[in-house]
Amino acid sequence: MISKEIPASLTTKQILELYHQMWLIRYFDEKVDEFFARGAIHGTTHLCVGQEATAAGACFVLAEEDKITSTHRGHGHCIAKGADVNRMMAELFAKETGYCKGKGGSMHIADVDRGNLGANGIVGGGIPIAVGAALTSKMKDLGYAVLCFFGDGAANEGSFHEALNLASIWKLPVVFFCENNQYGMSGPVKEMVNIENIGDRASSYGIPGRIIEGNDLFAVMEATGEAVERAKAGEGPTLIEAKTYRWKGHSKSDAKKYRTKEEEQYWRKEKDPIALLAVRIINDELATNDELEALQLQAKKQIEDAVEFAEKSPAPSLATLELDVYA
Amino acid sequence: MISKEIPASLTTKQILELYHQMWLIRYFDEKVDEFFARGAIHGTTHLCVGQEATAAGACFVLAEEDKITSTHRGHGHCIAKGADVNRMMAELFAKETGYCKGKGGSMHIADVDRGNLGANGIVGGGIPIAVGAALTSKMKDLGYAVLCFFGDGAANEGSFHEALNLASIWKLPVVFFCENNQYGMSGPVKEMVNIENIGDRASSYGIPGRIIEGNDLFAVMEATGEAVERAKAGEGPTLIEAKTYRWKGHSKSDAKKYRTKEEEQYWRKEKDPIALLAVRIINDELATNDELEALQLQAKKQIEDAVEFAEKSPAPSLATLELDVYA
Amino acid sequence: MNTKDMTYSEAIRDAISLKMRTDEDVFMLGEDIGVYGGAFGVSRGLIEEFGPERIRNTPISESGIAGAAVGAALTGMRPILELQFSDFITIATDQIINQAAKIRYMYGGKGKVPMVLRTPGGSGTGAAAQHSQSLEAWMAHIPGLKVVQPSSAYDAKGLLISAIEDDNPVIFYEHKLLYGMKEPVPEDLYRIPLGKAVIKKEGTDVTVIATSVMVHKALEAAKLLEAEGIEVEVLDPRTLVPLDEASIIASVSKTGRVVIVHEAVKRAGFGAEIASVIVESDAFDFLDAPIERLGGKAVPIPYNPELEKHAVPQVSDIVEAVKRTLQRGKEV
Amino acid sequence: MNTKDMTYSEAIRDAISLKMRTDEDVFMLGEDIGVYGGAFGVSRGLIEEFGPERIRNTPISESGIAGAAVGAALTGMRPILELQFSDFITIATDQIINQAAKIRYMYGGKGKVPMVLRTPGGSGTGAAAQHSQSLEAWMAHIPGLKVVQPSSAYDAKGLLISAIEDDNPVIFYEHKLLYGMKEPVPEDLYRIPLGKAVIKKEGTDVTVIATSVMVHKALEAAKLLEAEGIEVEVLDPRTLVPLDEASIIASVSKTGRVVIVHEAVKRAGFGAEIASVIVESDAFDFLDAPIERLGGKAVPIPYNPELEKHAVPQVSDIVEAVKRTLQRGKEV
Ligand SMILES: Cc1ncc(C[n+]2csc(CCOP(=O)(O)OP(=O)(O)O)c2C)c(N)n1
Ligand SMILES: Cc1ncc(C[n+]2csc(CCOP(=O)(O)OP(=O)(O)O)c2C)c(N)n1
Ligand SMILES: [Mg+2]
Ligand SMILES: [Mg+2]
Repeated sequence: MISKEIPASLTTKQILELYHQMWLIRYFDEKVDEFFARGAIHGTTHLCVGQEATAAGACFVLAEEDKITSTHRGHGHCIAKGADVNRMMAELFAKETGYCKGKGGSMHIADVDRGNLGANGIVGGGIPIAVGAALTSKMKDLGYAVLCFFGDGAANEGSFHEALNLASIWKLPVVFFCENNQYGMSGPVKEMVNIENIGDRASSYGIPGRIIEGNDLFAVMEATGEAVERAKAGEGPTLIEAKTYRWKGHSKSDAKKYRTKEEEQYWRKEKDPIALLAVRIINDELATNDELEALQLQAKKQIEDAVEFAEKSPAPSLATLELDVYA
Repeated sequence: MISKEIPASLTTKQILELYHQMWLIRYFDEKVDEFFARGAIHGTTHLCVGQEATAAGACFVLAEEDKITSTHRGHGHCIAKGADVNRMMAELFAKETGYCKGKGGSMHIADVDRGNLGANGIVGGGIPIAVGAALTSKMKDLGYAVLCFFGDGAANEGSFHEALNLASIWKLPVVFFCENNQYGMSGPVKEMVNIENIGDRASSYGIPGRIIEGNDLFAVMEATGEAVERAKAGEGPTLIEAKTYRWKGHSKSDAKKYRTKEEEQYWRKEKDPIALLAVRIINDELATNDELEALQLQAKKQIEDAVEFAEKSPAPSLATLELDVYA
Repeated sequence: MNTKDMTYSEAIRDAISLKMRTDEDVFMLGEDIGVYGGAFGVSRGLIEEFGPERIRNTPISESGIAGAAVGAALTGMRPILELQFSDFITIATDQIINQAAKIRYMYGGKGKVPMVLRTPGGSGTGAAAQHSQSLEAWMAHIPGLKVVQPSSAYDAKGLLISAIEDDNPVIFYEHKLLYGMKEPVPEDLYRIPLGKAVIKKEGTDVTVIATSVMVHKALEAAKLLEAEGIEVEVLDPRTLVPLDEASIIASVSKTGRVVIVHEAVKRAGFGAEIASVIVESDAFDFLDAPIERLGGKAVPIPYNPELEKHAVPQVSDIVEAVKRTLQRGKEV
Repeated sequence: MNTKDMTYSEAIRDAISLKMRTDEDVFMLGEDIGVYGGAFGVSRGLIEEFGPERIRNTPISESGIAGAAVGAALTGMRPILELQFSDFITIATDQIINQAAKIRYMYGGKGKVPMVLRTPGGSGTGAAAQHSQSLEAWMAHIPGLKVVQPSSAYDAKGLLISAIEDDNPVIFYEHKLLYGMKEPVPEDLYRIPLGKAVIKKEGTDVTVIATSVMVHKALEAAKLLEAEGIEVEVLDPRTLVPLDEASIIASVSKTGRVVIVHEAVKRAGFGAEIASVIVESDAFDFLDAPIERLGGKAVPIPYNPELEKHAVPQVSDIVEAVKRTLQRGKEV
């Protein structure tokens, strides 16, 4: 597989920024994995290594005022929507400087002011929330769109159905973005639905459905861009299904008995979204291997700095325990 | 409109029984309406006058061991599945001789032993229950199918989505029968979904979808018969959407502001399911007008008897209040 | 302020209109709230005044519309969500208790969810088991929610205005049997603070703490008992969260005897919380008799009207409980 | 009977296997219960023994699978439904409380719904607000449900077997922190009746009524207090519905002092019900001090481990409460 042609509207600078961002996402989650294994991060976490193109590509087409809703597997979305990796890492380290002051952890990172309406610990829980955020945009004529991430597994929750129907009849500016990474925890999408593509469910709501290569950054950008435009033009929602794969286990302690090593290798070797982008960049002579490596190293360094920031940050004081239950 | 050809397999006796049954359903609900207006029946009730063909046609193709799940608008389903109108009426009169000993009322009539797993006060609540009943059939190899009634409004509940997906991936012997009577309470289906046919939602689950004239008894029988056969053959569920219309208001006290008199008249005049059947019977010379009238009168009498039975029946004693919370 | 005779239902509608006229961010969503006027007629006329954008009729999708309210609230609106029967909270529970109630805390104090969920609870209409529950104790158990249960038109209007102006998710329990009850209500906008109980009748012998429709039964019982020379104080907490513990403790400390009565099932009902708050407080030392707690029987609400009536406390039950507590007090 | 050291988790699995081997109608359904072995590994190995028909992996559709369990139970099966976290009951609430709990009553005593909903509750694993709740009080409030909360491997096995054999819907609350706890457990099938409390430690000075993981904290507290000469009786109700009121009242009547402790939020938690049952009973007259009730703070469970720990009662809180009640007793 080779990635799509680069859209003419993109500058080299933007492409290299995206390349850097995808590494930032990958290193962030690799680092979390490492600290988790060591017991330095507790609780639970869900890593998006291997899925960097969906987060980076879909969020790239958003304006700053656009909003996203994210999932339990949300670090990538968060970074791509412009979050500070220091504060993200600090949150995972349960520190006061974290996005949630240490109260939320991996599954609840949010940055409401910057339009990240939050990860969600409830599979499918964010989908109707995205609809509500889009309703605000429409009712107040704010012009923003909402990008709603969810997984293949979430597409079997009732909330998916209710939310898509609502958004469609109200013609709301929302893009439903399904990251189909082939499994909902251990449940293979092939066994959990009896159709080929989740994107085809769009027809139940009278909205367009797109099925795309989720590991191809430019395919993601193109489909999402079009959907966001449609949304902002008042033409209503779109359902996008992006085929991708999670490299790691579902969360901590996953023996991955539900899939084969061969399958994992195929996705890692043939469909690594970062490698695909690198090949395209080199082919198109937008940067040298050395330049790409420098971006990669820069990302690595940023994550190491984030860890340092997190480690040095203070823990929240016990006095905060009962704060912020009410506004 | 004229109804479909009569299937060759049907005997005249069966057809006349169906004609009689449709009148029984209609008179039952007309009588309930009357007593409700008088205050002799309390609580709430939802009448299926005008929708007799779906109940009668769909249940006709069932064997005795097949099961149904019903809805808040369930008197017709119940009668068509063989319930005793005396005990039904007694239930509405809140009497001890009622199906639920006066504890359930209109929205909870059930006859589990005879395969009526119950009406349901929760819109969409019965759909996953039907799936479970079909699962029993499959796991115990009992050979029965489950006919699951629900409305157009219920098709927007998450339970619809989850249940159809489950039934499909497990290839369960269940038929999802949507009575699209154009409104969910005051919500016009045209505004509440952005698609032409609810039956088209079948494609989201990889199952067949049928869209039929719900006021044409033979169309209902044919589609349901085929779906039940499919179910019993182990080929999984079918979604049937039957277009019909409720003549009465949604429940007690409905000013029906959400629809026009013309629309009501159209359905009453042009699409009365009983009249359509009568025309076919007369055209095919299966009975005379007098014979049909006799059947109608017989039904009327039965309902009057049911009222008498109900009125004469004792109320449940206060001692039953705390009985039957647990098995 | 000018007052006008208003039903409970009209008072609620009035609160909504007054707020919607002055605050563009306030809007309503729910099933059949448009031309139908809502299952209990509360929103009648509102779509004519405010149009279908702000009186937003929804499909039958409780979890979807609750989530839409959460998302709208989180981004700057002040939605009023109507659920036709409070039993249907069971379909929207995730959105209400995992999302709305927790978002601000989970996010470390960022974001807020100023929404009101209005919904009628209670039995007495023959609607049977799935349309007659009183599950306010559930909501009161969830940190992050506020829970309101007005028992009169006056309270309903003032509390609803406060609820709409509150920056947190508020569960506003109406009662089907109260919709038609009338009393003089100020025509202007006024507020009753959340967390302030009211003494509906003063008395010295025993405190009856009652909520929602039971307030009226308690007042009836008080009248009957007055004839026997027993002075009952009737206290209505009005909001369960925040709970006005101070007023409860003050009244109980004064009378030394308590009967708590709600319609919800007694087992694990909110009455248990009130009883516990009392015995944990300094009022314990003033108690001259064990607390009497009345609540619904441990049964689903039956359809038959006589059975239905007996599934929840009646005036006579309150009268007897008051007498028991006075009697018991004497023995000790 | 031969016993074997089993973890709580193994004891649960053992109960399931034993029943599945002898009763064809028993089967499991839930998310990831197949080769994955369940979110907490409880069903590990079961699919290998019983196959994918009877260890039925489901899509992520809590309301659908709960409804499927109800329908299967109503037609003759005995489903064991696993929800990965008890917080997800919020998505299946209608099926559990409007359908499963009420069907038999609504239908006038026809039909039954013999299903077990197994699900882990509680905090302590850093899973934060949406994966750490303790909502057993909700279920205990609903007529028609039974509610079980085993605190040990032995209890878990015996109670689960009774739950599976029960003809009613049973909500079986496991606790994440207990899964790894070991004790000797009989290898054969045995039953602990639903509705029977157990005295986990005898004592004479004060009764600590504790549930689930708090039983262990109470036992630790008892040990510390023993060193100071205070004899604590630790009582574990084991099932909230039916509640063994007789055992509770007997113990309290003996000691005259009570501390109630659960992890669930204190406000409107089940502890309030227990406290109320005590003060309404004859034990009231034996009370030498006000009841101490400990429960979670009114906050969503935070992620930070220190905050998380302090959101729910600790051993030291129990020790202090016991001392307060002893102190208070003396003053009076
Ligand atoms: C309502 C709910 N059910 C189950 C879970 C447990 N759980 C967390 S993530 C997950 C899998 C989700 O699958 P998918 O939507 O495909 O997202 P992915 O993890 O593959 O990114 C499950 C079952 C949950 N958190 N919430
Ligand atoms: C979960 C739920 N939401 C709302 C209601 C109130 N309600 C009862 S029937 C009804 C309309 C149902 O529409 P549809 O499914 O089309 O059935 P119909 O009444 O048209 O037969 C509504 C909104 C309910 N009973 N349950
Ligand atoms: Mg997935
Ligand atoms: Mg309809």
